Amino acid sequence: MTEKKRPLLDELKKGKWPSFVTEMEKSAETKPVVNSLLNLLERSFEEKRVHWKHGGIVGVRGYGGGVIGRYCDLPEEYPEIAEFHTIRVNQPSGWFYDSKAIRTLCDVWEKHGSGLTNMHGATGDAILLGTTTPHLQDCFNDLSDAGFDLGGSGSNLRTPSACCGPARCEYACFDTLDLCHNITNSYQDELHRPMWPYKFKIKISGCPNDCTSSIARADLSIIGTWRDSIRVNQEAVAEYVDNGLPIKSAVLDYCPTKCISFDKEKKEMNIDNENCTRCMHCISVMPKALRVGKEKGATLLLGGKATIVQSAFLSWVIKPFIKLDKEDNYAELKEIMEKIWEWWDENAKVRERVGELIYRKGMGEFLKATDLEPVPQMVHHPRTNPYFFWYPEDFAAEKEAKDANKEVAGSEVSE
Amino acid sequence: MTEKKRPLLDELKKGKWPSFVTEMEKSAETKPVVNSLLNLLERSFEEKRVHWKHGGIVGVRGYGGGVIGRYCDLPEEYPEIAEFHTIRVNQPSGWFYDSKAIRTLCDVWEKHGSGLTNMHGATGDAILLGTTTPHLQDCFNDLSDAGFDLGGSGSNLRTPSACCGPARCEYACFDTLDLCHNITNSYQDELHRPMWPYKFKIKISGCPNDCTSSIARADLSIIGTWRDSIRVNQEAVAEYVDNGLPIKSAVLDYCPTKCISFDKEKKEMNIDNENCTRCMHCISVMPKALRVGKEKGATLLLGGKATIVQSAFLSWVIKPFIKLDKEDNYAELKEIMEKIWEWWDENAKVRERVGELIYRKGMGEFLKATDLEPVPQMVHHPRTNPYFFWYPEDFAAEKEAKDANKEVAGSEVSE
Amino acid sequence: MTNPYYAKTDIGPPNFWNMLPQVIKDNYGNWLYHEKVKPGVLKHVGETGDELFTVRVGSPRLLSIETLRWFADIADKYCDGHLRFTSRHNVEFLLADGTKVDALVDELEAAGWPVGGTGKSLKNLIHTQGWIHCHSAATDASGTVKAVMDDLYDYFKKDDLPAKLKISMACCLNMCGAVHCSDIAFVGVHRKIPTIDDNGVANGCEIPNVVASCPTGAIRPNPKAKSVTINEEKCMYCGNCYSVCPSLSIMDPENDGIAIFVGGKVSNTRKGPEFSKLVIPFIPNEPPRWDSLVAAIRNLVEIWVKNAKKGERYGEWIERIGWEKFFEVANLPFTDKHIDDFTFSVPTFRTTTQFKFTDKK
Amino acid sequence: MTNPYYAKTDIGPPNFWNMLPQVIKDNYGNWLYHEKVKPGVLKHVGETGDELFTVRVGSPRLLSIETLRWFADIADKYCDGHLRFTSRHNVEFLLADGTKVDALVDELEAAGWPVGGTGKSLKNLIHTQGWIHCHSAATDASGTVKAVMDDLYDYFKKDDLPAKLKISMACCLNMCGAVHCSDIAFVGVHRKIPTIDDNGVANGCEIPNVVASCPTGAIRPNPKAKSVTINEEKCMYCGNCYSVCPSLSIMDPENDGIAIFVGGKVSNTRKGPEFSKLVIPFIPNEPPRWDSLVAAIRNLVEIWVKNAKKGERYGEWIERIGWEKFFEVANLPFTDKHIDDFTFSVPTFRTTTQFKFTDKK
Ligand code: SRM
Ligand code: SRM
Ligand code: SRM
Ligand code: SRM
Ligand code: SF4
Ligand code: SF4
Ligand code: SF4
Ligand code: SF4
Ligand code: SF4
Ligand code: SF4
Ligand code: SF4
Ligand code: SF4
Repeated sequence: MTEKKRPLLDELKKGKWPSFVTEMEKSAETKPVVNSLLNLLERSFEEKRVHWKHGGIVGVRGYGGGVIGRYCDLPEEYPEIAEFHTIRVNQPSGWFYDSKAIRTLCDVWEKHGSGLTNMHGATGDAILLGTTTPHLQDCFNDLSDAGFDLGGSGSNLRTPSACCGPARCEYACFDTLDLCHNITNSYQDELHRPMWPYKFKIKISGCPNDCTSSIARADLSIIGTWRDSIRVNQEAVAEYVDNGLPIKSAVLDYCPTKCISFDKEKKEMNIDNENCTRCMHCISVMPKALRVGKEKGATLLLGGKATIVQSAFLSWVIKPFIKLDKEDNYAELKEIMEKIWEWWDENAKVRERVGELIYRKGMGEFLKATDLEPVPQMVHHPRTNPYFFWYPEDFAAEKEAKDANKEVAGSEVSE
Repeated sequence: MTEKKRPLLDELKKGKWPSFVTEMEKSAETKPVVNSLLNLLERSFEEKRVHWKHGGIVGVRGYGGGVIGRYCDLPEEYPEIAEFHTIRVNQPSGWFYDSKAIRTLCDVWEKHGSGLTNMHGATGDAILLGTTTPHLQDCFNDLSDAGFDLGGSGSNLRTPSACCGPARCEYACFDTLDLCHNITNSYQDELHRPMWPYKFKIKISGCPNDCTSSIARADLSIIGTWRDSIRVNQEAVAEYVDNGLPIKSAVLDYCPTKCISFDKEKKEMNIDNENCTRCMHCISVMPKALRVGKEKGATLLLGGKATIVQSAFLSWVIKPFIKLDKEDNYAELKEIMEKIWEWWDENAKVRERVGELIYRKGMGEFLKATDLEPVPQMVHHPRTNPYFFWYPEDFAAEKEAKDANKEVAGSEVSE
Repeated sequence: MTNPYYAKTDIGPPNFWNMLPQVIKDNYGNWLYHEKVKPGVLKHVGETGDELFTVRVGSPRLLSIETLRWFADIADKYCDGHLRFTSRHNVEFLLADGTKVDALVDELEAAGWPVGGTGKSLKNLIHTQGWIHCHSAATDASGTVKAVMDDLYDYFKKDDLPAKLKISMACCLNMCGAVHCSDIAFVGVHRKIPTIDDNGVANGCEIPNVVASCPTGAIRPNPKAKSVTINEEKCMYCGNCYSVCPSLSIMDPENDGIAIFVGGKVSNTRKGPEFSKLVIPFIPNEPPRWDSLVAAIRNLVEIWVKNAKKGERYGEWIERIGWEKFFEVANLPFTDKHIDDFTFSVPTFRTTTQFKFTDKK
Repeated sequence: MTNPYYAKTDIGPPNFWNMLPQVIKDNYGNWLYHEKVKPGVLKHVGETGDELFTVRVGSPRLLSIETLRWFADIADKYCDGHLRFTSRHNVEFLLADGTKVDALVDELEAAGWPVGGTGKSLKNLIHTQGWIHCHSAATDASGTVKAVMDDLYDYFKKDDLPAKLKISMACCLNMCGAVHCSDIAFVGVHRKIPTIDDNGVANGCEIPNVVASCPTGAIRPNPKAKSVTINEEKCMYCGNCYSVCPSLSIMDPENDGIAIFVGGKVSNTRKGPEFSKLVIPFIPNEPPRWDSLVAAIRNLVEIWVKNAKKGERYGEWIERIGWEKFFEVANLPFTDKHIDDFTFSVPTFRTTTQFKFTDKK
């Protein structure tokens, strides 16, 4: 272990925010490989450039994903980290752990890798940061023995993730954690064996606050909602007001549909639920007084992704309301998902996300292929151009309607 | 003249709205050709289809536009209207006429055509509807002798039009009529001799009410505005209020920037002019109390057009404020216009409107070519994708700035 | 007959200044405010205190010279010969003497010329050529407009709508009426792909221009026939290829008709300019009175009149209630046609869970 | 060493249910409301009256197993072994016994682990791999985040911002941090076109995929070299071709750096999700403490803190004042780079005369 000086990185041990350099140095005490990594990083800081490269695909037996192969571009100078792959471990739903599970992970990773982790990766996996090819299979075996499995990478279903939902949040409109666990387990093949045009991500948020940022970050966003009325506890409303909540400026004025009225005399809040768009604002400001409705379910949105290639897309509504029943094993949702995958798999080009495919083909084709009904909730507004298509079935339906009409008209005449 | 029955068109003589059929029948009394036209139209009503077609290009000597050639697709059956071209006569600014001018037009058209007109066409011209090829030149000669000229058609500058502006409207921020007249006369060559990639339309509105719909219908929209403060006559404000104007719901609540406050006691209206976006709403509701500012000029917007090919575009801001000086013959505006035309002419494909060209090439290239300064007023919001370009001049500027900095730093040290 | 070789060219339009009434010349650029006298009549007051009265008359736009001469007579009789036309093709009589206004209005009305269309009224319908003169019209212009205006006549004559109402029509997708930013727009549409006359294409059309004219890239050259082929799946019947090449005929009496868009506007007032949005993808051509079209538009107008707040134009009303509620209130089906699939489609998709439920039964 | 042939596959993640503290199992799905106890500490109350306390700890995300084990110890000591991580990578300790909260907080803080990040505070920075592990990073992730968080530390610890503040970073345009909808986003950007190693391309890359990977169609096959060419005028340095083909290297230490976007959000709360918008096209890489970046972000934060109304997130504030005012307040130059020129550019253009003047001098 060379005692190289690292003046640049040393700077980043200063300051109040917990330092990743300090974390790395902790590991470096027992793991020489991390010392090497620190030295390489110092060099990157000096040269202002990365020193990693793609390389041969690596993995574990039976899986096509879950490991990101990484190679140093200066292997002679940094032989310890010539190979430095990461392993993506599928997190438990909602990132809930107990100390035993944490220690298990640490033990496996102490045995097989650098001792560095990301808790967690941006998709949601627990990331074990840095090991060599020979260790991959063994590490996986030990993980598997301990009850852990790998997450996704490559052109497959990526590790789904969910907000803490019913475990810790009064807003949850369905069991995010169970759904995430269920989906992950139901689609292990899709998760572990890349055979799609590109990646497909699912994120699950229990309410429109969308604490997993699913609309920005997931191809399929499953977001809790309700279709009846916000439950109001008028005593608690009065209490908020008595305690000084400026209800007009803090709540009413921010309501996007201006559908709340407040009776100053009675200190009562009235919500026109027909016109409420369930934005959560009033509930979030007055959680003691307001609760989400009782007829709960989720809205499905599709197409979200980051910048590459067609620029970033946000997911958009494809089904305004779906019941998410544990009892039937989420059958309706799964049917929709599978139809989406089938259509996408059949039609997409290599590296074309589902949102990009819909952009290319049009929502019309997508809806037909997935048997989803076109509804105005899918759009901010209807199209502005007159460039729409007519299909043989449209003309057939028209003819049928006309004939039916004629018959009626005819029979009237003959009567 | 066959006395054919026209039961379908006869239906359209009924009803309270003035009937175009009645108009046509008036003409038909003296012009047999119109009877023929009526018969053809009856046939179109029966068959639900048009009976006109394109044909050889026709026109008058020295001009490439101003006449729309039209041919009946059933020339044997309707020989009188086998040819039925229209002549576009350039209207006076603001569509102001006197009875003499009207009678002159009528006389010329009685002599040379069907006696039918459109007052006016959607672009703004007075349209003389229907004549034959041999009449075209003579009709033009007579028009020209009487002081009328033709408007545009084809790939050229189209007849500019302007709202009534200072002649009849207290909101006019510049002399729309003079500008329209001036531009039309300055660019007679561009108007009469198609030599561009496609059409180019200019519409001129004296204030943001945009009574010529320029943002929707013109490649270049010239719209009056001001950059100081709305002039408030507080007595008149009080009067409106005393007369029952619900100032909050009718004015304040509709202000898009919520920059108006109203002092109930004093019955005074205060406008935060820094934040006013000059939408005209308050002024339009209270014209006696509020007037546009004093430092007047116009905003230039570019790119408007209807549906074909890239779908409809609205014009967008390319210059937030320009003084429109009669004194210097609108020199600044003309310089900008000419630069736009030059760039468009050089770069556009056949039938590519200027807005479509900008879409294809990017505003960056457009701004460079026209020496217009990029300003945030040009966009609803800055770009959301990170796909921007760097040019050699950017790097040069950066290096210069750096060197200058170094020098300063260096000189400090050496001191 | 004038000698053709001596025609003056490039003289430009007559100078508007010479057409202006004296009161306008005197107050040019110095108007102070205006008032609505009654529907169809405006009074503008100058800084000098001078008054100018405007009497607006509804016009079918297609005018015979007989009528124009009569207008000239009227202008002479009441207005020292001054009149103008508006950007929506109405006729306006301009007079300084307010005492003559009533007589003028009476004479116009007596002759069947409606005075109105000012303030919060239905404006005149912008429209185009249709079967009277254009070659690519998918429906008639004057006929449809007459039918609609007859039905909505009262709204032109009164000044008590929630806001002004601008209805426009265009007879094909070229949209010469520039209807695409109207409160209510109806436009002639085709629904079948063009037929190809190979010989005609070969002899009369520039293949590269034809190929480039297609917004969706449906046209490919067919070198063998020196013509083109059209991909049925990509063609959405815009007719632009027909504009460029008459041998690609797109007329189809059975399937041509009208689509309706609503909620657009142009003024920068309150809300900036907006495109109109598709609400009814197709209504068949029903000459002479286009009953289905007229009924559809009446419904669209009435729901707005009934539900909009004072001051809300069509699109402002819809924006407040949401498009999903609009479809419910209008009792119109929402179909695949309503969802954009052209170049700028993605920004129109609802990328939020904020919406109202409308399918509760 | 385990026998590789017998590894169980497809067992899926551990069942979350087994990880939950008893109080959560008891109140699962039946929480009634929550309260902020103090910055970093939340109290959730169940319908039963049960209480659950959450202590949130700021994390650099890159954690050693030494630290993880220490967290496990802390969890054992105070929380019956229960802890979780958040969607922004913080650590949360979960306990039913409120009396232990203060001691827990004290022990964490004493060890240098900040408790905070709840309510109207600065949240933890979402970020990515950077120079520590990714091959296409245009800047470092952990280093920039550490520098920014050190500077903004107090905002994480307090709960008195106008609204929550979410800053995110990604080290290249792949945007693994999905920063594109953050209040403030900074992202590593390249500024020079890739260099082409023809041999490498010929031997290692699928030419059609490489060509298809380019958003702007800048790449053409170069059949002679069995490689590709890049059109300098069309390339905007996204690096996607490099993701697909490592022989198109895009690293350039001199010219790589960072761009800043602001005003995005994801929640459907009040205003729906919004992309962040470009405000600073380029800041050079300045390791180890990225002074210019830190200063730029501090400025961006401070103007919001100073000017936003209570309850307004970054983008909501800007929407109220207008982007032109924002550039004035932020004292940032507006350039050609700020105007979109990609696929959906047109809808971002200001198609109205409604704007504020900002260049009055
Ligand atoms: C590890 C992780 C970043 C992190 O530090 O957290 C990551 C790392 C990489 N991402 Fe990512 N992405 C990670 C989450 C994301 C996200 C965020 C998310 O999933 O919520 C996104 C944006 C959302 C999206 O999918 O659009 C994301 C968008 C990309 C893209 C662009 C995809 C696109 O369609 O726009 C690429 C490029 C690619 O696929 O070739 C990419 C490619 C990569 C690669 C595999 C680059 C490469 O070609 O080798 C990175 C490997 C880095 C490494 O050395 O480990 N990564 N990537 C995240 C996965 C951890 C985990 O499994 O939990
Ligand atoms: C006469 C007029 C309609 C009317 O009844 O008022 C008209 C009539 C025609 N227009 Fe138009 N356009 C007329 C104003 C417009 C407008 C509105 C405007 O100018 O404000 C537009 C929409 C704005 C725009 O320019 O985008 C318009 C957009 C088109 C287009 C589509 C252009 C585009 O880029 O999208 C075409 C197609 C073409 O250029 O080939 C077109 C083509 C035509 C042609 C020449 C069709 C043709 O190929 O023969 C029509 C001739 C009809 C005839 O028989 O006379 N016309 N045209 C209008 C001109 C009268 C005048 O000079 O005052
Ligand atoms: C005469 C005319 C201009 C011309 O030179 O021909 C005109 C004249 C006036 N307009 Fe206009 N506008 C005229 C077409 C337009 C158009 C264009 C169009 O309709 O195609 C627009 C934009 C249309 C749109 O937004 O879709 C237009 C948007 C306005 C507005 C903004 C209305 C709004 O709330 O959105 C005002 C302000 C107002 O009415 O309060 C306005 C106000 C006015 C005033 C009150 C201005 C004034 O003080 O004189 C004029 C009398 C209005 C009235 O009818 O009560 N004028 N005005 C046009 C009459 C057309 C017609 O015959 O009906
Ligand atoms: C723990 C966590 C979910 C999880 O399963 O991990 C979570 C938990 C809560 N969120 Fe969240 N949110 C969490 C990430 C998010 C995200 C995603 C993100 O930040 O990347 C979002 C969307 C971000 C965005 O809009 O850009 C998010 C948008 C919200 C909102 C809407 C905020 C807004 O005004 O826009 C609320 C409502 C509120 O805060 O009033 C909310 C409210 C809450 C509440 C109060 C819900 C509850 O009753 O328990 C939770 C405590 C919030 C707090 O920190 O004060 N949560 N929340 C995430 C903590 C991240 C962190 O460590 O900082
Ligand atoms: S998304 Fe909703 S249910 Fe899930 S943690 Fe956030 S606020 Fe709670
Ligand atoms: S949830 Fe949102 S839309 Fe519904 S009442 Fe509350 S603030 Fe208004
Ligand atoms: S655009 Fe403005 S100035 Fe011109 S007529 Fe309309 S309201 Fe008057
Ligand atoms: S002009 Fe418009 S933005 Fe300005 S104060 Fe009046 S209503 Fe408000
Ligand atoms: S809209 Fe179409 S059919 Fe009608 S006049 Fe214009 S080009 Fe002709
Ligand atoms: S009608 Fe339009 S879409 Fe169809 S082939 Fe012709 S140009 Fe293309
Ligand atoms: S953002 Fe780019 S550089 Fe950073 S981890 Fe993701 S792919 Fe790698
Ligand atoms: S860096 Fe991006 S834009 Fe440039 S050639 Fe590669 S893929 Fe195309």
